[in-house]
Amino acid sequence: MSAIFDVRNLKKMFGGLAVTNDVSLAMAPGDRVALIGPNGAGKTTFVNLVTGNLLPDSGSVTLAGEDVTRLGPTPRVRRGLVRSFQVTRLFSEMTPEEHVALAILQREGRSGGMFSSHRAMPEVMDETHALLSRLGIAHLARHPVSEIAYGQQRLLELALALALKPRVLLLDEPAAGVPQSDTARIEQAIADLPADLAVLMIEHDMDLVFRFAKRVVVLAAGEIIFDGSPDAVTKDARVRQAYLGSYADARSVA
Amino acid sequence: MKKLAFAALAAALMGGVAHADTIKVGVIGPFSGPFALQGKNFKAGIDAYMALNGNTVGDDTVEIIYRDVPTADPAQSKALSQELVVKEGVQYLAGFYFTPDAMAATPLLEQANVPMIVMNAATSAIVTKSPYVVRTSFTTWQTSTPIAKVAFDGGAKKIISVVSDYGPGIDAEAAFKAGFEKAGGEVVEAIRMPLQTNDFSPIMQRIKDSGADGVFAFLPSGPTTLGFVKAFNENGLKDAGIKFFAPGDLTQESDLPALGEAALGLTTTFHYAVSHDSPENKKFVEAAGKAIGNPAELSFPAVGAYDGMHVIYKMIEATGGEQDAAKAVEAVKGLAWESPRGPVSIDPETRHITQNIYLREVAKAADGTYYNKEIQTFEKQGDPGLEAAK
Amino acid sequence: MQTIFSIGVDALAYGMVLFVISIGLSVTMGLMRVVNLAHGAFAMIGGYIASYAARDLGLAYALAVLLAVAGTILIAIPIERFLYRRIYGQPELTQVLMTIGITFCVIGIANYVFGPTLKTIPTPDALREPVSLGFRTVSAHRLFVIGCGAAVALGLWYFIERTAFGVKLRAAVDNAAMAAALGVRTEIVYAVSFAVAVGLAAFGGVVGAELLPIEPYYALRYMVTFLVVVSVGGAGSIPGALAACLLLGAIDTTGRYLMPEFGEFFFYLAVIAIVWLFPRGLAGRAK
Amino acid sequence: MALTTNSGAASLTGGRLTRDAIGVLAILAVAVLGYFLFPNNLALLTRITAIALLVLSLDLVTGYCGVATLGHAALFGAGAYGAGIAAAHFGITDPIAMLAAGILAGALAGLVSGAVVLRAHGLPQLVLSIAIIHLAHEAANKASGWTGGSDGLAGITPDALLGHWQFDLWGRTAYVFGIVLLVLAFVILRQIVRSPFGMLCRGIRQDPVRVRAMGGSVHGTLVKMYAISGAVAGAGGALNAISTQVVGLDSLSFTLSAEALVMLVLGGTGSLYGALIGTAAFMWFEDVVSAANPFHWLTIVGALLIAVVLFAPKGLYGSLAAVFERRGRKAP
Repeated sequence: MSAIFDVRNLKKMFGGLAVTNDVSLAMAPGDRVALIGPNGAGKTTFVNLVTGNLLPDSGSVTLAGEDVTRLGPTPRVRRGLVRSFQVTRLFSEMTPEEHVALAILQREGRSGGMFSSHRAMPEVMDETHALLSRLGIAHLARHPVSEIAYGQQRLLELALALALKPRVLLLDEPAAGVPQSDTARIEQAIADLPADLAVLMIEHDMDLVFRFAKRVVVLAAGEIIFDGSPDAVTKDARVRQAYLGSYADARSVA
Repeated sequence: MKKLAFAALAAALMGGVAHADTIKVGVIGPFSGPFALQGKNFKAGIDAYMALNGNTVGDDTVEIIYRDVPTADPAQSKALSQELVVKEGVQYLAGFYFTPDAMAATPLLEQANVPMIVMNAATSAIVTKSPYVVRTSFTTWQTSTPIAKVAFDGGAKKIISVVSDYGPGIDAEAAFKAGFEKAGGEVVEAIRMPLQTNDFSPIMQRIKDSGADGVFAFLPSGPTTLGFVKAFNENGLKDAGIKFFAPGDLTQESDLPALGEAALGLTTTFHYAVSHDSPENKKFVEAAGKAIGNPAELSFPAVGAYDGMHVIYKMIEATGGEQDAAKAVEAVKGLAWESPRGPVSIDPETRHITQNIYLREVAKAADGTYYNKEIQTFEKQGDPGLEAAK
Repeated sequence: MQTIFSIGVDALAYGMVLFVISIGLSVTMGLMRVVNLAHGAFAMIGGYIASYAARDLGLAYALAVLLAVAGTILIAIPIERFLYRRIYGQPELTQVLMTIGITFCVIGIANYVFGPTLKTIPTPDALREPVSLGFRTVSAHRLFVIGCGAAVALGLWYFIERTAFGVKLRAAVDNAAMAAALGVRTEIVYAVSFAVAVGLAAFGGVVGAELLPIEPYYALRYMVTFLVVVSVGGAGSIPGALAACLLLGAIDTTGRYLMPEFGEFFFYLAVIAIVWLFPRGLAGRAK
Repeated sequence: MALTTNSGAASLTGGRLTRDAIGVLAILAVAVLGYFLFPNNLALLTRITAIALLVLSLDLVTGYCGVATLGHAALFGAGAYGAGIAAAHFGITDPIAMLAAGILAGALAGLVSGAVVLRAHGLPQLVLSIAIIHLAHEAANKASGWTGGSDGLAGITPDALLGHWQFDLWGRTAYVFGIVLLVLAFVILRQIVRSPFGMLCRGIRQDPVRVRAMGGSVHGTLVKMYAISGAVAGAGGALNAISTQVVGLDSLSFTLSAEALVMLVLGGTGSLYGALIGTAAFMWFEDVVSAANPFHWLTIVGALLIAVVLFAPKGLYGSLAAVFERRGRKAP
């Protein structure tokens, strides 16, 4: 299958230090890839390079055959490369319904409309509520986000990403900061993601990684040191070295 | 609905006329804000006049209604004038410190049947905007023209003109240039500087570099004059013998304590000095000083207001308290009287005040205070600005 | 050539005056994160006190300056306690509303107490003498102000970067909760910083009074200038403020010499250009 | 499921429409009340109306988009001079045409100042806006051939409105014209702020990064809003020019910009009602206090502002709305 998302030889230097060094990563539709790595491995920089918040020094990012290396974050989103945030970024005074409707309208290029209202658009409202129900937060549709629980806000983040109908989805620690009781809901939601969607998840929680990923990529000191099946990752010597070198406790990869 | 409003309005208007025993005068001026001092002087002049002449004319009682327009704001001035006429039923509009404020209200006069007595605003053209405008103050042309002759006669042949970049400043520049070139001198350079200038050193450098042997300056009265005069001294221009000429706005009495020694010897021409030596002025200064509280704050707008009240009283007398703007204005055309500033009259054609312009020098009095000492009189000066505009 | 030197001296002097008056605002805005539009009001209070002390009581200039600084801080203490403490950490617009309100009140009261006329602060004879620089004369007062500016810059830099209090202040600014957990009494830190800022305002108001004379509308008249130079420099940065003042002073002075009729344009176009190039101010820290 | 949400949405849309209707009725009621209570003070009421348009326009960028500006009078002044110059120099004296000229000039000024102001954030943004208003003021002062400079632009004589109603001394035509304009602007703006576009603007104020991650264009949206804001402010300026028949440099002043911001914060940002209430309250208060004591009213206005921050930190409308909301929640 041809790659929907293809990162080739990506390189970024910060004052002489290669934070991302010759990283290549390709994904096909339907892929479930987990990106892991110890702290300071360059995961955040990688995400910023891929999403267009940083420009690479060299290398390329291709999305569905189109070179998007020089594009800013917004055009990449419009081409189907969508991300979620490690720490929730939502509009605190707006309701989930408004969030999702706005995302849908944005996707359809109708968010500039001034003489309409999303509530008067049945198709938008239906899709919004379908999406919110799918994630189990339909009952909160009209509460301001500032009033709903963090776990539910994480679900809303997912809903927002989905509303954009992405082709490639970057999930930045989707379960971070969520109380234990809510993680199951989030995992379920991730498991239910559309089958043809390519998902790249950046995650620390290895249980989640093993349940989710068909393929694991390990980043350490700006380089990819492992790219293979979840079973193989714990046995890889370089991975053990990378983690054990910085962590005394090896159980986090065990 | 509309009819009802009309009726209410008519009743209100009628009410104003029927009870003609109280004649209301609406005064618009800067009573708060950075120019509050000038507004205070309006009030002092009016109070002084009413203290000396009573608050009645014949059977009619005169009542003053003040409205505040803190800085030049024609829209606000017009709205308040309208309110004074329609709501308060004033028969006379007076005051107006700033030209745009006066200009804005002129279109109302005819419809409202109300004369306007301008007590300060000094742009020549105001009187041409409506036949119901009478001015008892001065124009920048009127006070700036004589200083050109003074400068030339004093031996200055090359002058640099430095004015604030706004209407009155540009008037002053034009007036001086016209007067000075007519006398045979040359204005070597004309600089316009922004109103908001804090540091005048670069301007002083320009004056130095121009090679002129004298400078003509116009700045609005207030805080900037202090910086200007100080910079003139500190940058060594005074010591270099460069002569300084200006209309009297620059050395108004209320700024003199602050200017202090820096202003000593400055020569200006103006229509009024608080120190003017005449029995009328003594009476006026005493009454106005009492009205304003601190006599050191007394300055030229007070005399404009004082004489403005004189004109209004004459108008009320002539109309017997009836609201008749045309008759009122007609009655004061050619009116002559002895003002605190000297003999004055209303020019029947322009409705602007004809008056003496005095050359003054800032001097130190025996008690250590500073004052404008009158040293020469230019008698019966009209407004050359209107001529120039033709 | 002589002219260029001459303008240079004027520019330096003007820039330093701006610096002395504005630097206190940089402290409140940059370090305490309060958009303090009442800064000019405190400078004006200082000016009035100095004027009263030197002119009406006949005290020595140095004493008048000290009195002005102390007196202004004294007046500011209850204002900080009851009003400013309510707006620390509030949205900027709320701070704007509150400090404009305070400014209005101060103007009204000053107008009532001292009247609307200009007040001067008599300087000692030594400061009034023109000093010859060889190619031109400049008033001793200007040199004095330049000296004051340099002294304030150094002193403040030392205070913030090198003293224990400075450490606490910076800690409280970066993370108030953390600093409090470490035993820093942030309330006191803020109160002291405020007092320093107000003291600097008063000092600036007094020594700058030759250029920006004291009258009730002082508080509003120059507010924009203060706000502009502080923001252009990058709020909270002493070197930034100094650079902004000298740069804008130079542009303003040169502009007014070369083309006085377009003086305002020079200043504000320069402001736009600088902010355009440095959207966080000359010394603005990256987020 | 879909069915129920739909009907819910419909009823909610209906609810919002009713709320708008109530808003319009409230404005009209106040307007009519003003007409009869102060029939001799219509000039002031018209002026309040014009300023209300300016404050509404400021609310669009400050309240809805989170752009801090102390230079918004540039848009108002552009509208005033646009209408004034059209009348005084080009003989366009039909009030509707003058209004159109003002709206156009305001929108253009909005585009230009938006492009500049949006370059920075926070304090530097505020400073950019200050620079703009001073430059605009100076430019108008310089171009005295067109603007009348510091003497003001006179000679504006609008024709009768629709060939029927004269702009006269009593100012009835101007007042009605102004109120109609205000109601129109209000209805249009209510629609815009709750449209997808308005939602996007609110989103940008709360988290521009999130908007970008949704594929939304932050800069483009804000510039568009700035242009709309300019059109509204321009309408206010044009109304001022038409009703007072004179335009002064004060309409391009920092003071007016700052006053507008004070009025907005006083009423409460981010709500059109807040903008209206803030304007009416401030201008009415100023008029009463300055008429009662023109010599010391500044102190009292200052005290009012302090009191609002202390006791109604969300502004008059915002705090009132919060109180009602709390009550509403307590009730079942």
